[in-house]
Amino acid sequence: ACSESVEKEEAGKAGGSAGSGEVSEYKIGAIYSKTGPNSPLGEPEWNATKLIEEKINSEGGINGVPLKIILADDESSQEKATQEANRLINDEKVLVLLGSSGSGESLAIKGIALQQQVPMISAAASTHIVEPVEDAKWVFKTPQSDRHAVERVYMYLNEQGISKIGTIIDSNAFGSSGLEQMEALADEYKIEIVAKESYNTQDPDMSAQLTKINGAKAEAIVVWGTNPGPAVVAKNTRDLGIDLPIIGSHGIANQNFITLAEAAAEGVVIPTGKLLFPSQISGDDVQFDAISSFYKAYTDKYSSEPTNFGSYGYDNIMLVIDALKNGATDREAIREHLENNITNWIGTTGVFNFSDKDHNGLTADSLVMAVVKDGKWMLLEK
Amino acid sequence: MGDLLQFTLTGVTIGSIYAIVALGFVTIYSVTKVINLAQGEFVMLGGLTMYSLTSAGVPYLLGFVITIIVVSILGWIMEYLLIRRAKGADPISLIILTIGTAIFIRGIASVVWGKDQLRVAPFTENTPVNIANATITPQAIWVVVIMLLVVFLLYILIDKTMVGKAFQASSVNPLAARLMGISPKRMSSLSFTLSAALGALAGLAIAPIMFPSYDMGTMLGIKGFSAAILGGLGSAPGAVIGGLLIGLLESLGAGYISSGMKDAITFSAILLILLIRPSGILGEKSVGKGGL
Amino acid sequence: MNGDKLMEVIDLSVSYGPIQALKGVSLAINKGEIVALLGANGAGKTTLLQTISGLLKPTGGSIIYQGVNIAGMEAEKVVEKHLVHVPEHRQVFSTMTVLDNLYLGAYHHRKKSKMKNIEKNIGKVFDLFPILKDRKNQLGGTMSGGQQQMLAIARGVMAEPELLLLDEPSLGLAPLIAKDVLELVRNLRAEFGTTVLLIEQNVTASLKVADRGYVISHGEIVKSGSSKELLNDPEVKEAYLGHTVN
Amino acid sequence: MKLQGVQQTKWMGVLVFALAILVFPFIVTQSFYLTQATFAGIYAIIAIGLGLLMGYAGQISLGQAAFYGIGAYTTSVLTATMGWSPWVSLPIALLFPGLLAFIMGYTMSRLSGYYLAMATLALGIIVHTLLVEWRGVTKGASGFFGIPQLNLFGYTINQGIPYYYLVWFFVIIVLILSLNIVHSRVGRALRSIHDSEIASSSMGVNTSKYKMQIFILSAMFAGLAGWLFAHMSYSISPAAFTFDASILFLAMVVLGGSGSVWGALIGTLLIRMVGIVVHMLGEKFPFITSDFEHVIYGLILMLVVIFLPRGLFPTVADWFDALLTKRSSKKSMLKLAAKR
Amino acid sequence: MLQVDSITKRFGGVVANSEVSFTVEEGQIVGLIGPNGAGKSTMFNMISSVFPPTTGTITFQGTRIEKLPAYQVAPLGISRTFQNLQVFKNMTVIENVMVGQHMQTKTNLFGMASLLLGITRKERKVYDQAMSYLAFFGLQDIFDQKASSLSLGKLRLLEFARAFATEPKLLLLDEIAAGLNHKETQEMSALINKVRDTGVTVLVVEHDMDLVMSICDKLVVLDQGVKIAEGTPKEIQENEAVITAYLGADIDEEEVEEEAI
Ligand SMILES: Nc1ncnc2c1ncn2[C@@H]1O[C@H](COP(=O)(O)OP(=O)(O)OP(=O)(O)O)[C@@H](O)[C@H]1O
Ligand SMILES: Nc1ncnc2c1ncn2[C@@H]1O[C@H](COP(=O)(O)OP(=O)(O)OP(=O)(O)O)[C@@H](O)[C@H]1O
Ligand SMILES: CC(C)C[C@H](N)C(=O)O
Ligand SMILES: [Mg+2]
Ligand SMILES: [Mg+2]
Repeated sequence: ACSESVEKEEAGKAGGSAGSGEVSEYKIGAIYSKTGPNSPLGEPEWNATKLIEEKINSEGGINGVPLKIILADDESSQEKATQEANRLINDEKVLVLLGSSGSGESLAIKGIALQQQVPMISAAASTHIVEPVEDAKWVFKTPQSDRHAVERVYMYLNEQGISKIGTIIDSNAFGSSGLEQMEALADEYKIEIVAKESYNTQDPDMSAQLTKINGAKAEAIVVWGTNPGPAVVAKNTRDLGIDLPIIGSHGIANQNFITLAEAAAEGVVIPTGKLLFPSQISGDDVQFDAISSFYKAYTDKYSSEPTNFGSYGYDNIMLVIDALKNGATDREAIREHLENNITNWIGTTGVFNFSDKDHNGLTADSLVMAVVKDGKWMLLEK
Repeated sequence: MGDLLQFTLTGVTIGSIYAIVALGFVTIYSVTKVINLAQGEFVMLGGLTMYSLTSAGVPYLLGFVITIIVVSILGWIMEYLLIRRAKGADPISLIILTIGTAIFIRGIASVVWGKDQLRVAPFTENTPVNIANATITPQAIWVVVIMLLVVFLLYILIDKTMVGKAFQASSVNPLAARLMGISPKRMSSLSFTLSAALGALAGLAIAPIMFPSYDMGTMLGIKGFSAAILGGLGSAPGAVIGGLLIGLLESLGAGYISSGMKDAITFSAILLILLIRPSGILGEKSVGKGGL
Repeated sequence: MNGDKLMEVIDLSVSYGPIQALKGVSLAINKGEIVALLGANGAGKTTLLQTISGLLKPTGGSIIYQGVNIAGMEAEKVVEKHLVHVPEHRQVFSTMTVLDNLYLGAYHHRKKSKMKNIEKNIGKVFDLFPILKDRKNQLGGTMSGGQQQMLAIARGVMAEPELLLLDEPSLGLAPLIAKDVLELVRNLRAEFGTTVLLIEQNVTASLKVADRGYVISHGEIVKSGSSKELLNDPEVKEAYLGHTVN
Repeated sequence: MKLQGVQQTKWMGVLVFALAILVFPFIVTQSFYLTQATFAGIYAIIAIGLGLLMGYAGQISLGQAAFYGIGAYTTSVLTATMGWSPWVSLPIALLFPGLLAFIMGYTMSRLSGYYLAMATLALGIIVHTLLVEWRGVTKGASGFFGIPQLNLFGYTINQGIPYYYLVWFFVIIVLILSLNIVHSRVGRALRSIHDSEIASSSMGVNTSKYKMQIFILSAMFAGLAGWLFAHMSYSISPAAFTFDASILFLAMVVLGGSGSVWGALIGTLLIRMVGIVVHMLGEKFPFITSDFEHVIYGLILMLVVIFLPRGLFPTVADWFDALLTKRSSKKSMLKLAAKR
Repeated sequence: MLQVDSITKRFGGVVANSEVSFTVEEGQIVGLIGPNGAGKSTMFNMISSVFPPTTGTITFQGTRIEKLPAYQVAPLGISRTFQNLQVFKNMTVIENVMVGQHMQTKTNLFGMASLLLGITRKERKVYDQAMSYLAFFGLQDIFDQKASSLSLGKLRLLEFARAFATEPKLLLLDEIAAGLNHKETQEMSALINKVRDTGVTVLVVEHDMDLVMSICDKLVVLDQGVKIAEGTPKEIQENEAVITAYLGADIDEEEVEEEAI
């Protein structure tokens, strides 16, 4: 467990809390999964958050008030997430809660945010985090939902003229909520799911499932999971001599997938945020400035890729800063600001339009399709 | 029909992986009566050590040998530093001890190798082989071959040699064993070293198949343990039968029923088999008249 | 049969934690002798045997066996010197067959490729205890109490002992067999010159086969002498035979 | 009433403990510790049940998380999906795990030792798989959400001090219940099974019945913990009810000492403490991350088994006893020494 | 009281008992003797229902018991000791005996758990009773010692006391004097007599002929699973078959003496 806060006790008393009047600092809590299975997500989110904190404070804070972000690691565990959320809200009296990286952890925190009436912005995929909106009054999220990703995939399939797919998902939260959306949207996009398979993250071989999908006359394989499962799927598919297109999820939008699957990765297609390849984004894209400046700042500081997850971390904190800059400096006001005043707000993930009907505020357009070509992720031109 | 063959080949491959891990359990259990739940971690160490060696440019064969030696030494150390000192603890505590060791090793591994899955090159050129509409990769064949080789050698060692009898004697009655000139300590440390070597071998064999990472041991440990129990604790052929059975149940279950439910299917089947044979498929019913 | 000391125990002390079980025991055994060790329950007989065979570490004193001090030597090393201990409570390998039990008795000379010898010895112990031959594939633990006792003794014989330590060998044996076992002790000596240190609750019987005896009480040797002397010793009679001098 | 030579409940101990529970939130006011303590209470309930099972019925369970999960999901479905009051669903959340234990126990009565451990492991995995796959009811791997909070006399029991007291109220009940069982003739019978099953059955002890009862009881305790956990959280997911969780419970019992009810409780607190200490170290030294926590946690498990094979509590209790009896008589000192 | 009727027990190929029949009358001390492996312990195990016979019936006071589980036989009034000691090592002496009294009180797990104060009164009664049993066997001074720290002789007594505490009608003693020296064996004989005098019927397996011959009213002799004789000690001592199979001729004692030294 590692929480990066200096002089915590002191700050707790000084309190940049919900109270009004003379404020010494704005205290924000962020819970990301820096370790544990979700660490590939949490790490860039954590880094991005720190990057912004330093940047803002070096520029003299927000309207002269320094920003203080207390970062906490939930180790990809719901229980830890709950503990940290309670600590940040009650002990640190933060204004806003950011995180967490995974859907399960975010849902766990959601309960507390609702009970304690603290605005929260999640960096996880599941639609349940912000839906139904009536039950998510205090909760927002920036990543595209599984629904968006699935919509984007289905749009692609329609373009390709593929209508029968076999799905293979990781039997964890990410995979199963992907499947949920694929099922829900299938009719709308006239897609038929002819085989539904799953695997456990550590399974060594998925030939049986793939043989079944192939036998079900699917025209494409859609695999929803994070590494290493999809790499095994890609490899097994090619080893079995199955010649179907493989479509992945945004969960493998990283180089490691290609490293693992090697040649079998070639031709795999996924939906992804644009941050996967900033250099390939065209200059007239509205997000161009946001993406390239964040990408540069991040890579300069950390000498690693921010990936899409970095963009969630970035947008989360930037939304809060937007609220603070506009004078929303207590919990209620920040919530109001997020719900009512974020329209056409340009982030690195997409263009946000929050409202009392939509606490995610994105459309499937914020995602693009990418393909592996010569061992690299490339933007798939329409 | 082609499907059935494919499912069977896949099942045998997965099953062989479980079987090798199970053989590690058997080796240690048959000497010390300890269930070593860190067995999966030996496998993980095997895969990851090989990764480091090959990426450092060590020739493949040399890396192979070094890996086995390094992991064996770790097995020996584990016995010497931990198991030996915990004599007198009851079996449950000993399980916890090995779990503690597993967690410890996993923690260290995550610091040393990071959390990403890694890739290790296969033993040989890995173009899949086609058998009557089903395919199998050469690496999978290697896994099966290694498994068969190991069980054969273990069978000879345990059932046919004096060392095997000494193994058994030290576990049944260490005091009497000492009076026969058998050192239970030596046997215990031999068994840990041997089973660590087996673990390393398993790690080497499956690394090209399943992308080793610091946390792969738990799953392998569970499956290996299940295979060893299903086959009948202490029996090497039993471990193989158990491993293959679990592998086949998984792949046939996934193939014909539901891949989501494959674990439930497999473990329900295990429960059922245990109800019919309470000491596993090849297990001896526990003997000894106790106090009668 | 005298003078040639096979083993000498000098001032041996052993403790279980704070409890001192042996307090400076000294005794000597000559080659080819049969020596009985007498003493009440808890006197320290078993402790002494276990210390000689290396199962227990002494806190003081020495055990000179064939000119070498073996005090504190590991049990598994001691047996290689053909100093063989048949322990209390049988201690057979319960989940192994009778035959495997016997093979293990000969474990310590497996290396010298004496396999032929081992087969011969097995034949010999089968002659001694025919039931073992009939049951050679039965698991040790399923044998009856007395059968296990026979197996334990037979296993000891398999080790080709020069000095044999027997801890209550006739415990649980039917009277007829019990006699046979004591008979066996003499046969071993007659045939191989095996030296024997014997513990028996049946004091009369054990003194009848033994040449000499020691009496141990509360961890100390309190008496020694020839079997005849001890048999006629009023104190011995009083203490162990339960009937008073007549 | 003091019966010398017989294990008895030390009511003084229970009282002192209850008082400590009562004042804790007044001494430690940080919400973080309070949450930790609340979780500790939930786990303690499971650990006490598992301790009974291991220490008194001599059975190991590698699948206790299954009962915990069933308790949590039962109440979640009944309240969130079907709209029941959590208080009405409480008995059902105890009943279901108990029932499953009954069925399992019945079929498993032929198994023993590691084979029994295997059966419980299988149970754990099967239940976990069902929680993931039975999406119509459990909402699948991403978890069940929207679980209502508890209400008592119109007052919502929020996370924090209210929930802390609720949980520990139940812990004390479970503790007293368990101490009573352990120190009754049934407990004695159970302890005797541990030493010689065959002898206790010829004393007329129906060993399999008692083992079964304890198995059911431990399952119900776990179910209670699940109920508490569900209504504390807004959402639960199968990830909380895995093999790892079962192992954690096991570790708590072994650390504390499986032969005693207090041991399980102490073990639970100890494991929580390790987490907290590493957390605090992490704040001082940034290189101590949660990875390190695992290393240290593993290390502690190893050290305890090696140096305190009977677990923490019995060993410490013995030192204590030895200190107390020191002046009374030399004889009893000797006795103690002989035990070692 | 106890009627064993043509009992046969096979273990795979081994026939441990073959068509054995005998009876035990109330108030008797009956000895079951025979060479090693004759099937004595096996018979004991069947009477105390550790395992069932292959064929044949065992009737105790009119109830067929050969198929009952062990814990149901005890309440009928049969109790036993074990050839290889089975004391509860981790419990104190008095606790061991209190387990023996298990059947004298009722209340199940759940009832027990809910009772708070009621139990202590009952406990007291059981405790006092246990103490008196200990006194009967001369173990009262060591009542609070852990069983694991006792010497063999005391352990045998404790097993005896524990079995007696079940208030049996029939008590089975398996080699209760094994490992005891002459003097202790004599004390044990006296104790068995004392127990019989309280109205308990006793069935003993024993290789110590002095003990058997001095206390038994009747002896049953097994050899290789078959009953070869039955009768009073005196009859048995003179029975040719028994002498050749088991007792051995008395004469060789002198032989041994002559050979010595
Ligand atoms: N493991 C042990 N721990 C503590 N004390 C022990 C242990 N073993 C034996 N003792 C004690 O040491 C003393 C000697 O025991 P030992 O077994 O040597 O006696 P013995 O003469 O063989 O008696 P027996 O005739 O009963 O076999 C006894 O007082 C006994 O209680
Ligand atoms: N589980 C078993 N499997 C095979 N054979 C067995 C088993 N149990 C007992 N036997 C055999 O049955 C026969 C009778 O054994 P039992 O233990 O009843 O003898 P016993 O009369 O008590 O002898 P002792 O006086 O030596 O204790 C023996 O030959 C024994 O080897
Ligand atoms: C891979 C990611 C998109 C996963 C996602 N953040 C989750 O809900 O777990
Ligand atoms: Mg002795
Ligand atoms: Mg017998």
